[in-house]
Amino acid sequence: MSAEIKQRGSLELTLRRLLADRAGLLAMLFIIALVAAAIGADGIAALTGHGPTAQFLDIGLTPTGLPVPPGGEFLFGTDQLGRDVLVRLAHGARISLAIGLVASLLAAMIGVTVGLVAGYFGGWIDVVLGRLMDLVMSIPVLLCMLSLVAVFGPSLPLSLTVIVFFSWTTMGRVIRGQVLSLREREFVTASRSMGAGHLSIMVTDILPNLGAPIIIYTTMMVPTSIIFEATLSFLGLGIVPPAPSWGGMLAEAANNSIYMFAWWLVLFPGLALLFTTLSFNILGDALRDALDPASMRHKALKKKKTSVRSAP
Amino acid sequence: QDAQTGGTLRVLGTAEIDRFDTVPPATADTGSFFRAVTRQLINFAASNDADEQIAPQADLADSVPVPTDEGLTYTFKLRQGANWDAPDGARQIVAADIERGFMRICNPSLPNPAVSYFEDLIVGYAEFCAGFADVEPTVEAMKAYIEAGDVEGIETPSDDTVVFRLKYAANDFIYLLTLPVTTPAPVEVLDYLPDSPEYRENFISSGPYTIDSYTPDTQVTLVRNPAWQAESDPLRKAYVDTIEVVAGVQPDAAMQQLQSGDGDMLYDINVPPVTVQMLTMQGDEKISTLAEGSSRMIWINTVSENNDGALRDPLVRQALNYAVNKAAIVQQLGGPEFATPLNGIFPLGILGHHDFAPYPTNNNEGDPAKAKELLAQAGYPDGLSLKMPFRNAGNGAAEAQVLQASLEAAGFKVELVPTPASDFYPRLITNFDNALNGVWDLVPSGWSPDWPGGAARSIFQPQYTYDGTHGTFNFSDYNNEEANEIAAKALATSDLEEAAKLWNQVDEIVMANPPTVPLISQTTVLYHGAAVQNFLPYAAGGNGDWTNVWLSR
Amino acid sequence: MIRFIASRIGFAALVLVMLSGFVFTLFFVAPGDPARVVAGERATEAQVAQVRENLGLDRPIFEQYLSFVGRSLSGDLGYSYRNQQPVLDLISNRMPATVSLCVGAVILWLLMGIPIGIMSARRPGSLLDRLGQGFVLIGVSFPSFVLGMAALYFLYFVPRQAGFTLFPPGGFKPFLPNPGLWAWHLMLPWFTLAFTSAAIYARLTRGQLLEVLGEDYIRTARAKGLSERKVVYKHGVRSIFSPLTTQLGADIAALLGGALVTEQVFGLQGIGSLAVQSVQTQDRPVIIGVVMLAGFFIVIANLIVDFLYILLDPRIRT
Amino acid sequence: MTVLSVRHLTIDIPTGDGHVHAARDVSFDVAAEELFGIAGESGSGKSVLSQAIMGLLPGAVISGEIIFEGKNLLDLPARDMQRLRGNRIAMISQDPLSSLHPFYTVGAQIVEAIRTHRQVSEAEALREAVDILGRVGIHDPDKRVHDYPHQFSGGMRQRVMIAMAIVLRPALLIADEPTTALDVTVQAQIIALLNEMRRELGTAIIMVTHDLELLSSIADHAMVMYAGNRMESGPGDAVLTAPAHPYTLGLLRSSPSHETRGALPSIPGQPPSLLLEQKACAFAPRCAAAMDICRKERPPLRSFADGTRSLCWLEAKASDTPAALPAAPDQAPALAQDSDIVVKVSDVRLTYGGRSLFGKNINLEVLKGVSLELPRGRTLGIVGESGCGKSTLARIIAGLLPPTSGDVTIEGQSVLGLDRRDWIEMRKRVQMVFQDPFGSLNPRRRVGSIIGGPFRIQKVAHGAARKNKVRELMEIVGLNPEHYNRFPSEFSGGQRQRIGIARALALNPSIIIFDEPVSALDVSIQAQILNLIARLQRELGLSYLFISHDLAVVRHVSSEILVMKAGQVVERGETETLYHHPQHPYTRELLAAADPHYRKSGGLADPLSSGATP
Ligand SMILES: Nc1ncnc2c1ncn2[C@@H]1O[C@H](COP(=O)(O)OP(=O)(O)OP(=O)(O)O)[C@@H](O)[C@H]1O
Ligand SMILES: Nc1ncnc2c1ncn2[C@@H]1O[C@H](COP(=O)(O)OP(=O)(O)OP(=O)(O)O)[C@@H](O)[C@H]1O
Ligand SMILES: [Mg+2]
Ligand SMILES: [Mg+2]
Ligand code: NI
Repeated sequence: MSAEIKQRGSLELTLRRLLADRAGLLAMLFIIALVAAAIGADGIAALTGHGPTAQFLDIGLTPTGLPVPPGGEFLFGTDQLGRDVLVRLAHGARISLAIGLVASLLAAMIGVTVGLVAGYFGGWIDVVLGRLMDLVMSIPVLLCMLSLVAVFGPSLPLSLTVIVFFSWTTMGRVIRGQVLSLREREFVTASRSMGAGHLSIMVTDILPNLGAPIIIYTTMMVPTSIIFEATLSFLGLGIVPPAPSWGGMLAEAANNSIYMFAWWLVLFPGLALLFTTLSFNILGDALRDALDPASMRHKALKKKKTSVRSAP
Repeated sequence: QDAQTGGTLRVLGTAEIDRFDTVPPATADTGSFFRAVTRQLINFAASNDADEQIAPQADLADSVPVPTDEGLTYTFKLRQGANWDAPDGARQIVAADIERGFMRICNPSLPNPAVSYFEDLIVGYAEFCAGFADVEPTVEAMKAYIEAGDVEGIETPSDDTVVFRLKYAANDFIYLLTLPVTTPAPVEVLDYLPDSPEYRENFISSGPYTIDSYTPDTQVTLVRNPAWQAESDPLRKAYVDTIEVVAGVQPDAAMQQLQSGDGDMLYDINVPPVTVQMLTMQGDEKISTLAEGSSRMIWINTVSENNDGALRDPLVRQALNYAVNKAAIVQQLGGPEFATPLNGIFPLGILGHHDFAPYPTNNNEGDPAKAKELLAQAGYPDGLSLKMPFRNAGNGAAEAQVLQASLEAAGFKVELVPTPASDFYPRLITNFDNALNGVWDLVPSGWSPDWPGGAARSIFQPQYTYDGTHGTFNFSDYNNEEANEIAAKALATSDLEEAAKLWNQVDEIVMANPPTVPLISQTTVLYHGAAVQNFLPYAAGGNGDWTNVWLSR
Repeated sequence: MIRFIASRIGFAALVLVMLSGFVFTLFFVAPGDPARVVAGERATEAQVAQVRENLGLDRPIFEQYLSFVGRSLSGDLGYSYRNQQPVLDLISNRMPATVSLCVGAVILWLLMGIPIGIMSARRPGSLLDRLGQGFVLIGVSFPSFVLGMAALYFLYFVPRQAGFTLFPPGGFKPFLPNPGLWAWHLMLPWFTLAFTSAAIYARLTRGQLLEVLGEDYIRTARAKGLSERKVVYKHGVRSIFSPLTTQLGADIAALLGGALVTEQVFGLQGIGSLAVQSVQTQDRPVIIGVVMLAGFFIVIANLIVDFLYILLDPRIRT
Repeated sequence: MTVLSVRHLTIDIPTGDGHVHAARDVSFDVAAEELFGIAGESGSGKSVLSQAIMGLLPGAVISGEIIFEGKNLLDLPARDMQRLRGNRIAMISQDPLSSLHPFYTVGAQIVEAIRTHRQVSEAEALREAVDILGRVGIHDPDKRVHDYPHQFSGGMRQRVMIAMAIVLRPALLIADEPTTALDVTVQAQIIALLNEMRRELGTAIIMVTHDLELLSSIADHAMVMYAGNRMESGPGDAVLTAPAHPYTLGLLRSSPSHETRGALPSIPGQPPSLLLEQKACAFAPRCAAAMDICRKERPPLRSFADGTRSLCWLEAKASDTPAALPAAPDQAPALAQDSDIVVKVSDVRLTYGGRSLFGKNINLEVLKGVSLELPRGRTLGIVGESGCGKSTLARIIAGLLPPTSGDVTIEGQSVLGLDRRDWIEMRKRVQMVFQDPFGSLNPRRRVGSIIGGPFRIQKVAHGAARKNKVRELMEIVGLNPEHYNRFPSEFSGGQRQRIGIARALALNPSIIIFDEPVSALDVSIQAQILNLIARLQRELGLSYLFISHDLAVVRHVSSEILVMKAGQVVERGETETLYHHPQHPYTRELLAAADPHYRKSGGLADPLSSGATP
């Protein structure tokens, strides 16, 4: 063993690969900046002297109630109620990020649990859970959301519930597929032959091997959830005003086609949304490249297949 | 440009025309449709002149009659040549058709709320309706009841004469006769339930147009009614050949299609304020306005136990009246051209409106200091927390947020509750239990009278009187005997100036201990495509008159 | 094989029954009073009660559900509360717009997504591939309504300001008598609806094709002396049909959602806007009908996908 | 006549981690009708080399010359190369399962090959396809031509591949491990077929394999590769019987068939990474005969009288210098004499029931009444072709799978129907070592916790005590205890199998079942593991069940052998007895297939007729 190469830990390797990916790095930086902006939203509000819900009827609106374009007082202009778009954007980041992260984490948890149980036990459990996933996937999501909101009224928890309810299946299917092949692997038999029980096998043997898909798909689910929330807000089914969310801001801009005159109302939240989802998508791709051992050797050549459920 | 006939008028709407039959309750927008396919004794002219818009004119009647018998008897002569497009050919509309029309209003299957006006007024009508209510809501039973029945106060001495006898002299009776619900009914319609699919299929027109095809929820196509004779109709010119009323187009998209020439007029869509300003900025001149007597106000819940019944305290309600920034709402709606701050219950253009300010503030911008003072006086120096649901559609959210901002400045913490448009009135507000249980404290609300002009009755009665039944637009069962008495006098006098003064008193009495915060009188803004000529607002339809425009493409 | 088909159809039926139960419960257990909506905003309590009785809303929920299921089985989805028209008619009246929109969008996204994916996969790492990847990322990151707004602004509003009409701002024109007008009016909606999915298909195609191109049988094809075109198109692309079909099946549900948003933005008289409107007026039979019909289409589409899958893959077929 | 002449071929493949030097200065000639063998362990560059000749290595940096029929293929424009491919040079690859397009019928695929190079009608081409399928021994070719690849068995698919390759009568056929994925018996048929084609059509064949045995029996010329280098080349006989290079010799010695008993002289260590630059002899770190110069300078190419050439500093042939040999560990296994029976399997049957995708009931009887006995301290070998039920049997004995009927007792206690406590106890007696050293170790867990897993599950030893035990075990199986915290992926195949063995030893079992423990390993590594297994048995007095499809390996380790066919035991006996006097025809067939001498003489009666049925 004289010609031994220095061995690196897999975490270190992953990080090195991730950092070597320039786009991924940029995406990560953007997300960090965004999180900072969300946390420091009150700071931005203090800096500009404009609260997120403060209406500047005199300087923020024309006498006939039109918003004013970006300028010295309002860097990103004002909205139709004379509020500072910049400040609202920063505050909106909180809600968008919170929804994106919480929804994808919850969905991931459900997806992983269901996928793991279905894939591991197989048989009728798999059939039942598999059919359940099929069922959820055959529900016309937006229509149901529409009806739900009509019944219960819009609220953040409802949006969250709906997003989670409809997005765990992708994860569930991926995990199930992986577990189906993992459980046939001999290390599972080996564990069994040591006397390990089902729970122990699922948690200590199979789960660690799902790290890559879990991380990748959770990351990928964040932008989908953010877009989903934005779409709901756009249809007037999102969060309660005057709290700002990006989707809500865009919906307000779309309302009455005001954006055709006040382009800044759609440009800034639109870009924020685009860059955020883009960053998470790029980060997801980068993580996939870094985590997926299959892509280690032929980095440029191989990309694992994905079936992404598109956001409406 | 000279008038020209022909062409297809495309009218765009979000919802479809909700009623083909004038009897069941319909939205105000349906008035435009009824204008094209039905005629009433009295109607309005389409006009750009605000006064002319609300002046009653003879339609089926050959003239607007002067009441006799101290205002208790109205005798109408019917215009000859006004025909039904009956299945067996054109047939003159006769007096019996008028009475039949009235009889159908209180049918037990789909009655019209406007029935109460007539029960109140026409001799024997309440009795007729009480009997009708016990009839099985089937075609046969209803038909039999109508054919056998008679309303004492509606007499048909000859085919071309109708006489109405009233319980008291009502100065707005002529206005009541402009309501589409008073449309005469041909004998054939008794074979169908009101506005049933069969009714729609066998539609009998009396206007210049009739229904050619109806694709539910998608499109109604109107073509010329062969039985209609132009010389019998002074109000409708019927220039275009075909009218397509398209449903399912969202307001923004509809506005765009109007601008791009894919559509000509709007059906149930009001031009959004922002769009108006954008259009004005671009120098677009195809904007017109129409005062229908619409107003917006905040209703105050005076029956709940929230905040230990704080809102029952007149001081608190007065504080609310001081707090609100009405100018900001006007600004939101596009400025003084489109809205005016309102301080009483009767909006501009309604007999009874007067310019007074029980709770004056500078430029109507609200007076937070004064409001806080009153609040403290009432025992709430730390302000109050109030729940305010709002209608989550159109301008609702913007208005609610503006209100929230000005109320908060005066020490009211306002929690906004977005409510789907479909739920707002039917489920939340008009359900008295919700008021009693304190589900809401304040609600922004709007009201348009059932007819324009002398419509104080249609504002005061449904909103500010309580006769023991809940579920109307009097959200917290407001009632004031003093106001009621004066209102009764105002209705019974035939002297309009006298009536106006009395209504002013009513307004002042109500506002002294206000159940609402009046916000603005609103003007409806209308818009049309470039091809549309002679666009004249029609007050009872809330939009341009289809039967008087012509097209030049 | 027969058993397989039978079991798939059985499951499809089960899905529909569960869906109907779900929707029905949602609407009938939920508060809210359609009778009040039908009776009109100014109706009195007594009048509302009368309407409620006329609509049969005073019967027990379970009874209503059973009669609903019974009727649905014979293809009768009931009548609208609003205009008493058969729900099925209402939906089929709105069908042309939605079908035009969806079918066109599907074709457009396949025509965009697959070739981009193939181009990317043929030369991974090339400029073309990078452009393709960029397209993919932007595509999956854009909410479709923002895209619709952008399309309206740049392709309709800006040209109109400049004095000419590049594309109309939507509005549905029937296919006959003027297919050109139909297509012209649908251009922006198609593009809006297709964009995101095109990106997803480009990504999927690229990934799958790259994987396939690494397979042994592709080496065999090359070793036979086939031209690179033939290797990629005949041997490579043939193998990605199955995963693409699967994705297509999964996309139907999303497609309907996307159509709903697109119809709103472009003012198309489709089923989506019917649904929105029915929700606004609490016209429950119509909402239930639309949801059920959408579910039905999704289920049928997935059935077709299952069968296509068998057709496409001889390993399963024989 | 030289068909192909490769000169100083060097291949570098750029990857994310650096350049893979897959071939370094490789030269050889192949004549018409010749079978040229290329041997070497996994990763030595054999496939890369053959793909380079086909021109199927896009992105690789290739220098040197590949002269085919007078033209340098490396200079040829892509179009011309494409015209040669399939037409003049054809290829068959290792895995017939994945080398045919699953969505096209075999006929279509052959027709496509024909019509790519020749202007013939579809019908004409199909006739030719049927003809050629018939000639490679497919029954009813006119019907089967319309079947899809999945409807053929592995051996038949390989025949289809061959048919497709030879249908245009190429001058050169490159066969990259054409038989590794097949059973020994089928293997022999394919080789025989190739031989026949070569003689009949005059095709030159390059045969790539890691099976030295095989090469020595059929190759006219052979070349041995190691880490991208051509270590030795020359006439097949010479290279494989009297090798010049110590590496070749080491390989031959490590193959169990040569030493009947005792420890195998294995080559220590493992092959170098191809990412590293090589300045000296690539084999030097593992070479017992290495000299100083070996580690400093690139060795010269030496030619020997018998035509062999060797890339080595040794002047004499390795086979002639006893010093070059690693000292063979002496002792013979001390067979335990007390023969109480530890494992008793009586009439075990197993039927897999189930339903296929389309709902057909499948009742697959995998084991049809197997009985066996394993005496303490002895090794029972089990051989049989793929799918005959060996692994199933192993699982049943280990208690991981309940049999449909029959009984298994271990040290007198039945393994069936145990409750949870007894089951855990039972685990301490029987352990298993699996075929795939990659699959049987959890890639996401550290070696320490893998080996310590049994302690965790059985709740023995904690914390430091457990860690010490793990270190002990690692030392026993020859792993560096310092590597406690690594992941399995950071170990070589051989080391991984040691980890697997260490884990099996953790609970001090008395019986270990080896299910093909070395079939995934190269010979040089295989020998290390076989030696380890033998040592452990000696030192710990373990009883083994040893499963393999490789008769030579089984024969090397077992005292007694059981031959299985289609779920039944067809023959059993003491190793040597069975080997020398096989009773059952199937055993004979197996032996014949495995014996190089049988192969060379084409000993199997009719290689074309016994194709497997789908
Ligand atoms: N396309 C490629 N890109 C990068 N490296 C490669 C590629 N193909 C092969 N290699 C590397 O080249 C080396 C030689 O591989 P090759 O497949 O030729 O080995 P082999 O001798 O055929 O082994 P085996 O017996 O396992 O088939 C290996 O280290 C392999 O990882
Ligand atoms: N879970 C299962 N369900 C159904 N059939 C199975 C299952 N596992 C194995 N078989 C079948 O049982 C037979 C014997 O399998 P087994 O793995 O025991 O063979 P083997 O002799 O170990 O083969 P190999 O040498 O390929 O490992 C095969 O035909 C296989 O297809
Ligand atoms: Mg190889
Ligand atoms: Mg096996
Ligand atoms: Ni050497």
